[in-house]
Amino acid sequence: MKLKVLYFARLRERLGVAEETVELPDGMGMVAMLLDVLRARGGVWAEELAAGKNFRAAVNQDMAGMEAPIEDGDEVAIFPPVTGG
Amino acid sequence: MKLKVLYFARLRERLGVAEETVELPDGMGMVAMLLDVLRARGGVWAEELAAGKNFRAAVNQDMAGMEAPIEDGDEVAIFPPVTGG
Amino acid sequence: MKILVDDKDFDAGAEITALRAGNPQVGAVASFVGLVRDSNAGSNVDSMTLEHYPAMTQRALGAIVAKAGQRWALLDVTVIHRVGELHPGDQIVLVAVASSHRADAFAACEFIMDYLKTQAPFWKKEQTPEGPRWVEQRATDEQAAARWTE
Amino acid sequence: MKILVDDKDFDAGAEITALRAGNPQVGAVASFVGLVRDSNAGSNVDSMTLEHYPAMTQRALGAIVAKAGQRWALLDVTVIHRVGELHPGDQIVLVAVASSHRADAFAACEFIMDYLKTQAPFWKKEQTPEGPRWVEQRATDEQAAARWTE
Repeated sequence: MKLKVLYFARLRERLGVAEETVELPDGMGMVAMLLDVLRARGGVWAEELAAGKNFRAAVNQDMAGMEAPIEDGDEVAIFPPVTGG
Repeated sequence: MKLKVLYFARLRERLGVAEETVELPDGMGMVAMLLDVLRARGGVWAEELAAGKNFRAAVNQDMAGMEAPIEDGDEVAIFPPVTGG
Repeated sequence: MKILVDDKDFDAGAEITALRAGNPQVGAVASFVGLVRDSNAGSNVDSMTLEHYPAMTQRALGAIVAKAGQRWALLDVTVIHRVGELHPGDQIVLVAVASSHRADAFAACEFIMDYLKTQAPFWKKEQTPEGPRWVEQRATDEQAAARWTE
Repeated sequence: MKILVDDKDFDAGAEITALRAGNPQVGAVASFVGLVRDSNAGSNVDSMTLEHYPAMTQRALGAIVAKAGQRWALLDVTVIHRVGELHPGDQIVLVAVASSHRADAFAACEFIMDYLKTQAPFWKKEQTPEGPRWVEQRATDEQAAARWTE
């Protein structure tokens, strides 16, 4: 399945990408699994998305936990804790 | 001693007076004693200032309890619970 | 600090802007505007007259604001309360509080309103189709003020 | 309900007036304005850039306001949040809540701000004399939002 993956703020800068398409094997269905795939890229990806790091995710523009389901065509965003207001 | 006594809002209307000078025997020194003197007038005074009634007092423009001291020349106000804002 | 009791209307936006003007330490302005509603306690309200105790009002409001200033880190406060005859939709009161941080601004603004409701010498008389009536203090107003001392 | 994300400034007073206009049931308008301070976490702040996640922002703010509307009796709500480059003294955010009673207006206004701080996809990058830096979320912001679920 194909996901549109977005990065914001500090993570966008560190990872050096704002938006990409990520292809996952069919059957993978949780945000946590997308993160495993991204971490497997090594380098800054492994570092910034390490389990102890403080980041958040949204699936189709809704805040989502690591266990949230993902499907083909979903938009997944990964970003630091928000600091608006 | 002489006190300037003010009445406000519903109490001013019921008692039919906005301001008066009340003379108390020297040595009387608490708001409660002024109220006893006023109640002794009977009629609407006894009724409106009865112990169970809901009214407030201020001495020299500060909210005051029934035990607050009063002295010659003080301004004492008696009024219903406030309802501004 | 600005405390004003007046029969004239006020411009809430201008007051809020003035409160923060020229102080770049202000990160938060919490404000409250109280308005005359067209009904209260089951009756229509045609108009309302606000009576106060002039010699005491400014002093009572100042004491409430000072108490808030001891409790929270405030940069400036404006309180405006109207008196005289008002109609539904009219503004009655403005409390605006400037602080560096929002928690202080919110808490102080609500504290000042709660104390104003129980400590400042204002009284409302409503004109209704059934005749005039003095507004009674609500038990919830006493409770709202009491929770700050818990 | 009005929810706006914009790089332009807003007129807080006009928004507050518009919120209550024509509804004589409104007895209380609580509002909050957040502003850029000239210092933060020990550094001077020369300017700030607010980034957001455009497809999500409006939706996230709408969900927060809807949640407030389920919890309190609200008559209308306005939320305006700016994005782009801002300078000390500039307005960042406005939350204004109209209700019949002040307790609902205050609680909902603070609730919306607390949730906005932890749920709405905005990020601040400050320009300081020591260089640019992304603002970190404060633990107190998570705590402020969490207390509404207690």
